Amino acid sequence: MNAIGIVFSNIHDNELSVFTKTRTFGAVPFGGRYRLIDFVLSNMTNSGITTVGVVARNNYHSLINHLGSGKEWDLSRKFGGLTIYPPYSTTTGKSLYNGRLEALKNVYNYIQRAREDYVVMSDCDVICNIDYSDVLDFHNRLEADITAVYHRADVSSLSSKNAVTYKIDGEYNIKTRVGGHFSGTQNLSMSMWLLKKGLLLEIIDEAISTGLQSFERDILAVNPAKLKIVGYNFEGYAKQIISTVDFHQANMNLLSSSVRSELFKKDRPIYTRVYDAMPAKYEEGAKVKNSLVANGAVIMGTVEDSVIGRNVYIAKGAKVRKSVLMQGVVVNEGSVVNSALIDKETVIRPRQTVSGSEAFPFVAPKGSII
Amino acid sequence: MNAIGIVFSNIHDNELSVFTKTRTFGAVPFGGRYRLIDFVLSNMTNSGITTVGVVARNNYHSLINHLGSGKEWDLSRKFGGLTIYPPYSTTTGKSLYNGRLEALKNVYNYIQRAREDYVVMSDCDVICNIDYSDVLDFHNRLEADITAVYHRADVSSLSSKNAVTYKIDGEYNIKTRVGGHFSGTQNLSMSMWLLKKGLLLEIIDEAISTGLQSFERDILAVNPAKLKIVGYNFEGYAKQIISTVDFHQANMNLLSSSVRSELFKKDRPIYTRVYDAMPAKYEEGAKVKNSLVANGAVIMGTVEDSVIGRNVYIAKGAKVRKSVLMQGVVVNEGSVVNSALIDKETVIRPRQTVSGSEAFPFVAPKGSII
Amino acid sequence: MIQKKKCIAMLLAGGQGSRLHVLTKNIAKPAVPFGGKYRIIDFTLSNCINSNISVVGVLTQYEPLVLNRYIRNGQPWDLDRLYGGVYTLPPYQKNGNSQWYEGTANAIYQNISFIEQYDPEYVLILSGDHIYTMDYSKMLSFHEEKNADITIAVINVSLKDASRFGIVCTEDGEKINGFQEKPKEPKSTLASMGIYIFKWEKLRQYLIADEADETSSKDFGKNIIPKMLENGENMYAYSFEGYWKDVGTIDSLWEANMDILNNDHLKLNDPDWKIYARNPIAPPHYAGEKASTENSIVSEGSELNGTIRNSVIFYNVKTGEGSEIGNSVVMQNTVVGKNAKIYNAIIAEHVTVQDGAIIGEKGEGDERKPITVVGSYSVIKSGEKIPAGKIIDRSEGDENL
Amino acid sequence: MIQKKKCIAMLLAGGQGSRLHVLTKNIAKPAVPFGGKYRIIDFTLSNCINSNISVVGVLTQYEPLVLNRYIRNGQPWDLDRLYGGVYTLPPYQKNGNSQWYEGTANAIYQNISFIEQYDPEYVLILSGDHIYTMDYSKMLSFHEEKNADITIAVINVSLKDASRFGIVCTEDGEKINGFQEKPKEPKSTLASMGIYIFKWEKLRQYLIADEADETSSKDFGKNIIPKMLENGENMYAYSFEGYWKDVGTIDSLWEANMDILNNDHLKLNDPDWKIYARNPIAPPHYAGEKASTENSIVSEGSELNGTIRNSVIFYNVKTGEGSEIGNSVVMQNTVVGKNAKIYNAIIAEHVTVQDGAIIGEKGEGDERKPITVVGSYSVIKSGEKIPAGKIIDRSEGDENL
Repeated sequence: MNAIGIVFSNIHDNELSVFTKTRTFGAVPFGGRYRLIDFVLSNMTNSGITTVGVVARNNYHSLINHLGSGKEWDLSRKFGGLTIYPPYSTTTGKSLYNGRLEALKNVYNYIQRAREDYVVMSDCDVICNIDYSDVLDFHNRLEADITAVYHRADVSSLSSKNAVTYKIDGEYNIKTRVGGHFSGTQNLSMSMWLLKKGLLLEIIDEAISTGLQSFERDILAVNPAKLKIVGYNFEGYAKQIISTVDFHQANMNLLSSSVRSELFKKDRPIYTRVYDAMPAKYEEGAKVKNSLVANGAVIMGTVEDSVIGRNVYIAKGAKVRKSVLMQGVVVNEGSVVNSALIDKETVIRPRQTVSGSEAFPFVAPKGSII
Repeated sequence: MNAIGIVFSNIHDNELSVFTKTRTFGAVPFGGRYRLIDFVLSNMTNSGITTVGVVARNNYHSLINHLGSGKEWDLSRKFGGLTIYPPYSTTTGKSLYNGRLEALKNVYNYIQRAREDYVVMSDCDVICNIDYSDVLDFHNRLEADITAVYHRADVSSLSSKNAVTYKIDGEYNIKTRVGGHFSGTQNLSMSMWLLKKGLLLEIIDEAISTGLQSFERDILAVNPAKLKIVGYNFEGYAKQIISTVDFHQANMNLLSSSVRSELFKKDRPIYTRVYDAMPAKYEEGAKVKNSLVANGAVIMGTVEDSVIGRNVYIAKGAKVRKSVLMQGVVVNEGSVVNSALIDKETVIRPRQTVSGSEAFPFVAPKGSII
Repeated sequence: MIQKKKCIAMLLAGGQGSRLHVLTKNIAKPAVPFGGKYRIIDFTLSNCINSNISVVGVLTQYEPLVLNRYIRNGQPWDLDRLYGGVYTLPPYQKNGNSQWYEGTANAIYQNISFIEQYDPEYVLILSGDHIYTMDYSKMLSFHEEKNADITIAVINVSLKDASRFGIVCTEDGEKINGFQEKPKEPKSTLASMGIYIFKWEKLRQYLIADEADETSSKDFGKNIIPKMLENGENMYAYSFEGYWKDVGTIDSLWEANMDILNNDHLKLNDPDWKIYARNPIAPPHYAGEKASTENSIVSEGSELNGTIRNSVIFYNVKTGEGSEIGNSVVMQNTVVGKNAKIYNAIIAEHVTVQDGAIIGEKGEGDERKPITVVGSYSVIKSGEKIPAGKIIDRSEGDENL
Repeated sequence: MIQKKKCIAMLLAGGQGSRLHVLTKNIAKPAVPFGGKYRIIDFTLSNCINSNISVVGVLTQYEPLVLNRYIRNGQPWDLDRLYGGVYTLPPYQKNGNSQWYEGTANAIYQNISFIEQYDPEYVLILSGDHIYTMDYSKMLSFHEEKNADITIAVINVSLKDASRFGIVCTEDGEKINGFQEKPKEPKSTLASMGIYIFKWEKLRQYLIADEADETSSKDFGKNIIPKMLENGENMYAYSFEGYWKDVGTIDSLWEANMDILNNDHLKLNDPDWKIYARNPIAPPHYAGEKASTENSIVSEGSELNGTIRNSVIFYNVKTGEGSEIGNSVVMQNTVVGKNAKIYNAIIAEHVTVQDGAIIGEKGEGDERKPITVVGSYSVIKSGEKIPAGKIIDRSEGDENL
């Protein structure tokens, strides 16, 4: 595919702040064995994009560890491949809307040097399996300047002040609406854009000279250059994560076989770092229903409607329901975990109860002892 | 070898400021095809160190590009291998003496996690080919707490305010002298230290709690914990670079066949990134004497006593003497270059003369047009 | 450029493994899947890297395609190195000379020039069909300490089993003074594990001499070791204690898989001795509303909807509602239909067991039934019943590889 | 997991290349060093990756050790991929069947299962012994456009040379209506470059049919292509313009090296079509006080102290004071002593030319002398004189490999 990829790994840090204290948004564990960034990187590599720059701002040690040389995403290349771009100088702003253009200034030379003609930009906040070459075809058919990807979604449950929606006329032209209070089914931005390399460089030049910060607010919404900006409606499964509630839901959605078959396609797999854990072990007395279980897990207790990460240990008599247990969590004998998001290496001591609800999942930060 | 490596890539940025405006000290080109960091990385890998952390502070894009996955140094490993550690939060200090301990705080967890028992720390400012396993043997034989590597060198020509020298008693114990005005042959620190992992972690803990900054000034020179600190006298070729004069000399030294045979050993080669340039081309009329010429160079003119980098082009009638031309430099027809250090991709227009002296080499920053 | 290595490993992976029947029809024995996500050779390769041996020559001959593709650049075992790493070594044509490997010793003989690139002091000879974890560096230290010409790793077996092995007799439990290849009347119960460390100089001499001997069958156990004994070389036995299993037969392969379920036997989750494998790309496995799984291991990508007991389930296996799997090994990409039953069986990759089919027989209590085997790409039809001990092969040949 | 690829390449690298004499004594022809730092196969592999073909099967048979070690994981050509990349494919034993490759078509036939892993629409057949740069993706577009069953790349040769090649006759310069294998009386001057694109489905049929034909010599040029013509398949010629050289003989190998020195012929420094190689690890080359070098290329690690004209000097070559090298190729790690003279010669790797030795003869003006060849690891003694056209081999065999 004649495009490079630019991935913004930090943009949504504030939205999952419990999990992003020690890592970037893109490095937040998801679905038992993944990190959020795996989806966008896999989508890019499966679309035939072989040059990907990941823009990082701070706390990206775990991102560096996770990505390594990019081998697992077939992005350890002699030409192109994966490059992580830390900032030249640290930017201090952390809000959603002053990130992307500033981040792009940072990779100006990288974009300029690329041989490819197009750029696909994406955040890490949407779980989906999308073929960007379809977006490029669409872009070219419509002779668009910028194509923004959206999906139809009920935004009522989203914390909508952070939502970006598109209003679309008959010709696919979009009007970007940033924030605001919408409800019902809307055209929700998937934070993915495709445009010509030269145009992107012009936009960055303009941003530098006039001090523009937000790609969505200052470029897409205002459209000062009267560009042809069109919307591409992605019709597959897509789930946005802008809060811990969404994050919990997005994990729970994986228990649906139709969601799994839309996400984990044989010919377009989701890659992630390999850890060489042994297969999951069910001991005598284990009771596991409607759950995802990653390798390395050892289960002696009861698990229902949950996502169990790598090397999680669930002792005899422990009960886990509607919860997401990240890598290395230990649930000791007789404990009960209910509607909870438990970050890596947390230990639940014997006979404890942690309980949240779908609307307010209980959240335990990394390495807690409860 | 039972040790990990920690490389400080930034410490000496100020000392070659013309070349470190756009890159870290470790990424400064050297010897026609190398970067300064290649020597320490190759030394580590040739000593059997398989886990190396490179600490970087700012402007390390070119370092990241150069090192890639570490493949060329055999450090693209599933276990260990090469990791670049950017700062968690940017430090602002840039002087020589408040860097290392602060940098080490940054990689505390990395050091702690390592399975190896020892740590070899090194800057990138010394050109040499050293076997750290000899240093480890020496360290163990003397039952030392810290071994500091030095070599005997005439420091008169060094800008000695930046020099660190050791005073040594009969038992190899050292007293560190930071700065000060010494002349004649001294025990010059090679900015390489070996110590037990646990001790290093203790030192960092101490530095964090008491606000110490300099490993040499606050730990080695003061020795508050009364450690046994010994000096290992490296007797091979070693050349410190603390100024553009040293940098010029260090390049010129490569024209000596005894220096080359001490540096570029068959069984302990110096690795660097591969660029797939064709062999150097000598055209009709080329005259090249006592010079090093890298692949990709095309020579039609006269070259004497110089180091010619990759893809350098020297036109008909051009004359280059006692100079270092980094990658991609173009010297046009009839120009004369004398005792100069010409950074990457600089163009010398036709019939120009640039001339320095050994004491004051002419310096052209990257991408200049002269 | 080549650098000197103190000790390199040569792994014999050429045999057809005909006692594994359909399981080795299209793949070499070391490439046979094992333990839910591994292949047999993973254990030996992981032992090498965990023992700090970073040059491994893998001698291949029979159906090496799957094995080659599996090993490739050696990255999963951290054996993709600038110097050394893992190499597959098929037989090849030389100037005016071309031959297949004739015996274990001949295979090494034909690769003398490969070995000499690394100028090793010691050469470790390994087989690719054993399941065990072993620190070869300890054996090497022993070998050096004894200044041995050859050290043979041995394990204590029962007297009744001894006649199936090469048996080593020793003076004091260490110094070897006798060797019997599969003896009817074993003089000791120390069985050779087929793991040898040689001084390379010595081995080289014996290989060249053996090659010149037209009557020799060019085998380590039958020729090289007896000859060394005859010549009074300095030979030592290194006693290994721990789990070790030759998985050359259907029964032993099944047993070794079952042994994983018993935590006391083979540890696959030792963080200090990881077993590496080329990992499939698949999401965590899914256990459905009707699934019930106990005393079993299950790999990623599988979707469980039936009952599983005492079994090893590989990746991307699907089991239907009402299905039952007991005391069995089900390899990757196999689909088990609704209400199908599988007992005491090994089901290879890409098998389709249609609804209601029954494979093998359930034993009562501790009764052990003969193991039933279904070869890869076979289809077991709806309602079909495969009796215990039967070996089924319904693949359609190479195009399914 | 295997993913579908539109077009994969199969590179025939099995031949002995006996016309290169000592240069291929211990290595396959595609592994012969060329152009100061390359090996012959670098050109074809670089063409593949530059043409966006990311699966390359390299069929090896004769002395593949050096070639295998050179190619390894394919990283220098960016051919170390999650899916695909470069694979060496030696012949192997199948269940109850083992044979060496018998002809070019048989070699592909034996690897049908390798090809089918990628489910390709097209298969590109390449040789490993040609020096050229070519964009196969353009040929593939042509092939698709014409909906051809086979497209043969052709190059215009002189009528006198035509009888050395497979000659293609066309209706209109494109549609093939005749084929002559090395004809005495060529009907055209369009020579086949040994580069074919087939529809895989079609090729598969012909391979299977050809294999069943006991009278066939199982060769593309002799059997497959004539048969396709006979059956009236849709066959096209794709005209290539540019530098292309078969380096199967000493003379042509020498000429191709000399052609590098002429900038108009073969471009090795095109940033848009890089030629990749596994690079030696060596510092820049050093030209000493007494060195004089013109119209030559010199690789890294060399140390020059003599005079060099119109020559190709590989890496880590050392030349002594007073030495002269003219119109010659000197391969890596060779040492040329003081006052030694080398004219119109190919000196292989690791040769020692002692002080004052003379190899070959200097021609007067444009006079062309027969090429002298010195095989690897040979020693030419002090004062010795090797006459023009002589081929020397004084290596001591395998241990020097």
